Amino acid sequence: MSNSILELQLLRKNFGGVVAVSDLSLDIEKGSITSLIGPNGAGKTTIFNLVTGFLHPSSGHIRFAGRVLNKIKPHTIAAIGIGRTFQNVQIFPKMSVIENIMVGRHLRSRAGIFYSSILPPFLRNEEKLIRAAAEKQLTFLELEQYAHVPAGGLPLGNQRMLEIARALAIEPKLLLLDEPASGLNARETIAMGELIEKIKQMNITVLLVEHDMELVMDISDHVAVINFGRLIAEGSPAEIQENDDVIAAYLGE
Amino acid sequence: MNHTDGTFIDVLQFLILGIQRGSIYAMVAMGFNMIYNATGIINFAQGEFVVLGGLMMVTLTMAFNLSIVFSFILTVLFVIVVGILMERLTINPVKHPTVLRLIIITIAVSIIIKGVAMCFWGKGSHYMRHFSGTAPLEFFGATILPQTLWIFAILFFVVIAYIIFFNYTMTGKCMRACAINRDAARLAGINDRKMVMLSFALSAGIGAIAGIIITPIIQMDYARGAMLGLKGFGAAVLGGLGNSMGAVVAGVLLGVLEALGAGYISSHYMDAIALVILLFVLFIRPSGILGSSEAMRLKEF
Amino acid sequence: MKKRILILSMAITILLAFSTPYVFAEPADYHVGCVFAVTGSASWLGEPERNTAEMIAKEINAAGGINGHKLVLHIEDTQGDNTRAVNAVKKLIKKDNVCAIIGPSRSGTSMAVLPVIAESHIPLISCAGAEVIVTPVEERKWVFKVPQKDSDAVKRIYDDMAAKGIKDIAIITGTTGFGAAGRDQLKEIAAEYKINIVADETYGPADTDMTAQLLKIKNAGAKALVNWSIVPAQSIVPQNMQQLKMTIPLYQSHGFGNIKYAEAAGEAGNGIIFPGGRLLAVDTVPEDNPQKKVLVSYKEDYEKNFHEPVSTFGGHAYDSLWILVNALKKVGDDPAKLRDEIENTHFVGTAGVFNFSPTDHCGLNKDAFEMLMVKDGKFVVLKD
Amino acid sequence: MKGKNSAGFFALVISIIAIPFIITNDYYIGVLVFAAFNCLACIGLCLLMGYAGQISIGHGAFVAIGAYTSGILTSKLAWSPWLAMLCGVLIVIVVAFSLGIPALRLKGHYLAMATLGFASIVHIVAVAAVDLTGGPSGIVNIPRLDLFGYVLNSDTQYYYFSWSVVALAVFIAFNLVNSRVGRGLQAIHGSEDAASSLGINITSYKVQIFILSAVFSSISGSLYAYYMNYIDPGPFGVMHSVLLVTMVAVGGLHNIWGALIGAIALSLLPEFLSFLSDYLQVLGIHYQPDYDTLVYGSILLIIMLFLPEGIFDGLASTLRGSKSFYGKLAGRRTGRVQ
Repeated sequence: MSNSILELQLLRKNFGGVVAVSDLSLDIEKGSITSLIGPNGAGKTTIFNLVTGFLHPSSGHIRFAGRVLNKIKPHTIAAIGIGRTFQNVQIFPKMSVIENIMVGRHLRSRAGIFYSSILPPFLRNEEKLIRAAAEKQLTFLELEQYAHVPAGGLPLGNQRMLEIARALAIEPKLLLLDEPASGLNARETIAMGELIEKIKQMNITVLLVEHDMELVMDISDHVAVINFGRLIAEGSPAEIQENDDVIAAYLGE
Repeated sequence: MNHTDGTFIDVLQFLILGIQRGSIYAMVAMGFNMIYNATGIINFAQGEFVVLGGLMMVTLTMAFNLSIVFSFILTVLFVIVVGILMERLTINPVKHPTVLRLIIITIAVSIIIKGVAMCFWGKGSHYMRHFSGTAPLEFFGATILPQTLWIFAILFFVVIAYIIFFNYTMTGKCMRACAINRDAARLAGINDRKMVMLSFALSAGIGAIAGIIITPIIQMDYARGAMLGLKGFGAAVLGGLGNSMGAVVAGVLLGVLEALGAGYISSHYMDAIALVILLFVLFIRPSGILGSSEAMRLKEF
Repeated sequence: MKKRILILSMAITILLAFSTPYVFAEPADYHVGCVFAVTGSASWLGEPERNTAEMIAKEINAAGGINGHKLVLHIEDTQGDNTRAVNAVKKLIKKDNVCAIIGPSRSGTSMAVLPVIAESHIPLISCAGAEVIVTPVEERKWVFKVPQKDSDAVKRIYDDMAAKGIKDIAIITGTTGFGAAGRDQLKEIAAEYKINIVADETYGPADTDMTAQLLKIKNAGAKALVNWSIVPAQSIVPQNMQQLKMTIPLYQSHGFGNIKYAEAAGEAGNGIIFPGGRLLAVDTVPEDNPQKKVLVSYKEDYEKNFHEPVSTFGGHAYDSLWILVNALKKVGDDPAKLRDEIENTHFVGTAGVFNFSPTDHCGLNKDAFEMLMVKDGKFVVLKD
Repeated sequence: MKGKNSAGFFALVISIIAIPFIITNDYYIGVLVFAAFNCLACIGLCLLMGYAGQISIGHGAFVAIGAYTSGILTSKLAWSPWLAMLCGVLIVIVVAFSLGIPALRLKGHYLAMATLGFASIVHIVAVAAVDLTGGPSGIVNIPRLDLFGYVLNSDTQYYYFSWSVVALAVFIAFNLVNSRVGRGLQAIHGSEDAASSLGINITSYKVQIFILSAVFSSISGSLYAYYMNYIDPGPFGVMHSVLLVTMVAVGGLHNIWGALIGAIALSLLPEFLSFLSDYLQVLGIHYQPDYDTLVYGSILLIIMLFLPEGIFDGLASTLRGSKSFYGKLAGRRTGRVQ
């Protein structure tokens, strides 16, 4: 167990009378790409929201690198080292592409409202570092030519890339990607798969929710299948592809 | 003088006064709710409908010497037309509304209505004769004006009409459907744009009625809209935004609290009492004291 | 960006430069400023004042002006708002270069503009009632006022109460400048008449309901009520009293002197007693009264021109403008000379017979008042 | 600050210095002084509304608190104007903090109504607390401001002083919006969820910017009190708060220059209208200052319907000759649905 970075223990979330996540336990291995799959409404995004502090569990525990995350707010969780993207892309449409990524450097810089207002010399240096780091991410994702374009004007594929670049800018240990390939064409999906593998090579653990099975089976080290808020199977992609419960869940009983 | 009796009569007097004021807040709150349910918009010009109703009624009865009933109908129709114009000209054309933009648009409309009212009716306050005389009636030692009875009766009538409309007529049911789920209602063949227009018309109508019945008592002037609107909104929030029966109860409650506050705390801060309650409710329980927080979560803020 | 800002600032500059037509007006004209609450909650004061001032200026200019100088009035509307009044006075002095100012209509507004007047050394003849506007006279070198004194009004009210044997009274006053000044006077003078104030309530100028205050007054056992205010809210008091079936006599201040207030009070207003100028009951003023001629001619002119009943307040504008015109006739438009001239004026006006002096910038005494009563929506002189 | 903004700033400073040489009438300089007060409040409001996306129809209340604190402390307790102004700022920080913590959890209409209610309460207190505020009669004899023992007596002196404060505020605002904090605020406006997933403490940022904008308003109020030497509740009604929002919205929510232009334009509008009325008179139209309210409302409505990004953006687009301007006129912009 010492090798897992995120542990979910008997995690449960109720909305009024509806149980969205039901006593779910799951370990995510450090440095792996783990995928959560399951039908719509299975509770995958709820798990993401629980891990990143947007929702708080009704019972059970979330442990990240040994620390319990149950009641911690999203911004603190980001500071602990968990980055995420959103199912419906949430970039900052009015800001330029580079500024979007610069927001991601928030945790790696310190200037408060007072110093920002008067801009003393030592802050100019910090500002330069922020910009340099953002440019590095841009280059990594090959978005340099869009640097000064308002992010809202980018095509969807690039918006998803930008969202990942922004999440990477906080230098997370764990990255949660919520359907990164949805709405992308075949070529873009392949590029996305390559990107996720590159991220893994940077020693960042990836937790993925995705409906594109080809992509999931291609890049995942480990797959967990969820239905009605319960874990119904987990294992390597090959094991999952042959699991009867999974086939039943996907085809309907 | 018997002081125990005196105290009782005072309280009774304040209660009467409070229910009278509260009836107006209740009607303003109902107006807020109608538009909110149909569109998710809070209409900042709601108070101006009340003012327009009051001022128009003053002109028709005092300057043109028309009968009360005839002026009443004419005034309500006039304000309904204003409400429809507002929706057609300023809300309907906005294709990609943001909350901020809609807020500012309704504020702009309220400024314009206020400006027009000031140009037509001037800045002074306007008084109007009571519907049926000013000789007060005895009521368990307290006194009550005939106009106050009119206000109670008309509020009662409006509430009944409201219930019948929304529960027993097709159009009313369609409006409710739109309020619950606009997309589903549209799929069911309901013309939601028309419902929005209708909601503005009805809400303007209710505002006008409120203005008409209160004017003989408070003397209307062009600038009263903002305060009436704010207090009406307070009632709407207290009753749970979107819940019109809650709004009626909350409006009356707010009026009574205000009257008791004026009597036993300070009459100078009377207007502030309703606003302080509004802030407290917003801060502690935005879903309203009488509304359910579960239902609130489903609504967009 | 820079260019755009420059264009903008140039545009503004040109705009402003063109909009100064008055500065280049003929030097021979006499420029007089008027600050009245033409609109707003005190419009029943300011409107007749403006009408009167315009009427007089027209008359004077039609007759060839003042010693050949045309009289130019610069009328500013304060809307009864103190801040607007201060701005208006600054504008009149700085932009329109007036030699004297008449108004403002309200006591609060007058108090607000005093510092500007003291600083700029321009004479001001206020049309507002409160006595503090012109006292202490050492600090009010440039300020005069034409309405009757509020202390005299209080004395007339207390005289009437004393005659009727009323000892325990309640007062209810507006929180405006006029009301606050009246409240001070009512309390101060009460001791002199051995009158006992059993309840002291106030209301704001925008209040719409005084039931709460009146209930307290009712419970305090007062035998009469004095309602001292200048704004329309004062006419709600008699209505609320009627609603509460309160039958004690209601006294109003001289701020009630517009028939519209009585109309607004409706039938509840019947029987209200208040001290007012003779202008409100011209018909009952005896022929030998020195004011009779002035009163009749002003009333006829005003009612002929504007088709509405004359009011005390229009009379204040009449008095102040004529006092100023008489001074202009004698000494020209030098502000300092004007001030000295006004300070020694003797003038028979609508409010009474004025005798200004270096120690008295009001010039009227309590004989300027008659006790009036509202009867069937009209003012009549109260006979003992 | 850099690029276009520093050029703009330079132009602003030059204009500030040059205008009194062109306009010599004290009255108009006085009008520009009032414009400066509005600019100051609007810059703060623009940071809050345009950048952080939080509406406030209550900033007139902060102007009032600044003005009244200054007025009361200097006239009744004979404090130094500077100390009184500082005290006003401190009080506003406390008030804005206590109001901001619960209020900024609300969104959209609720926040708008809560701030409007707050503004209304402050106005009621100003009218009713007669012993403290003088009630409707207000406070007289507020001293003038002195600068190192040198009293700012003339309008021109006060003009230079107040516009220097505005220039400083513009400088601060531009530094802020192009900094880490500014990006954080714009991120909150863009998407609160995304912002917090990047480690931005939304509540803290919203409250901080709310306080900063309130402080701008408070200083504007104090300067107003020292310039007028007199205050009463009249100018601090709910309508003043609405007017400030109008200025920012008309000029352009998303740009400091927009707020500045909106504030200047609407502050000068009554003068322009009274100037226009002299000419309309010739045409037989009797324009009265009463119609000003109507004109304000109409301008606001027209801008919101046809140029929702404000005059500044509209102007900028026209100057660029961009097609998107016409797109905006037709209201066909995408990606703005909320």
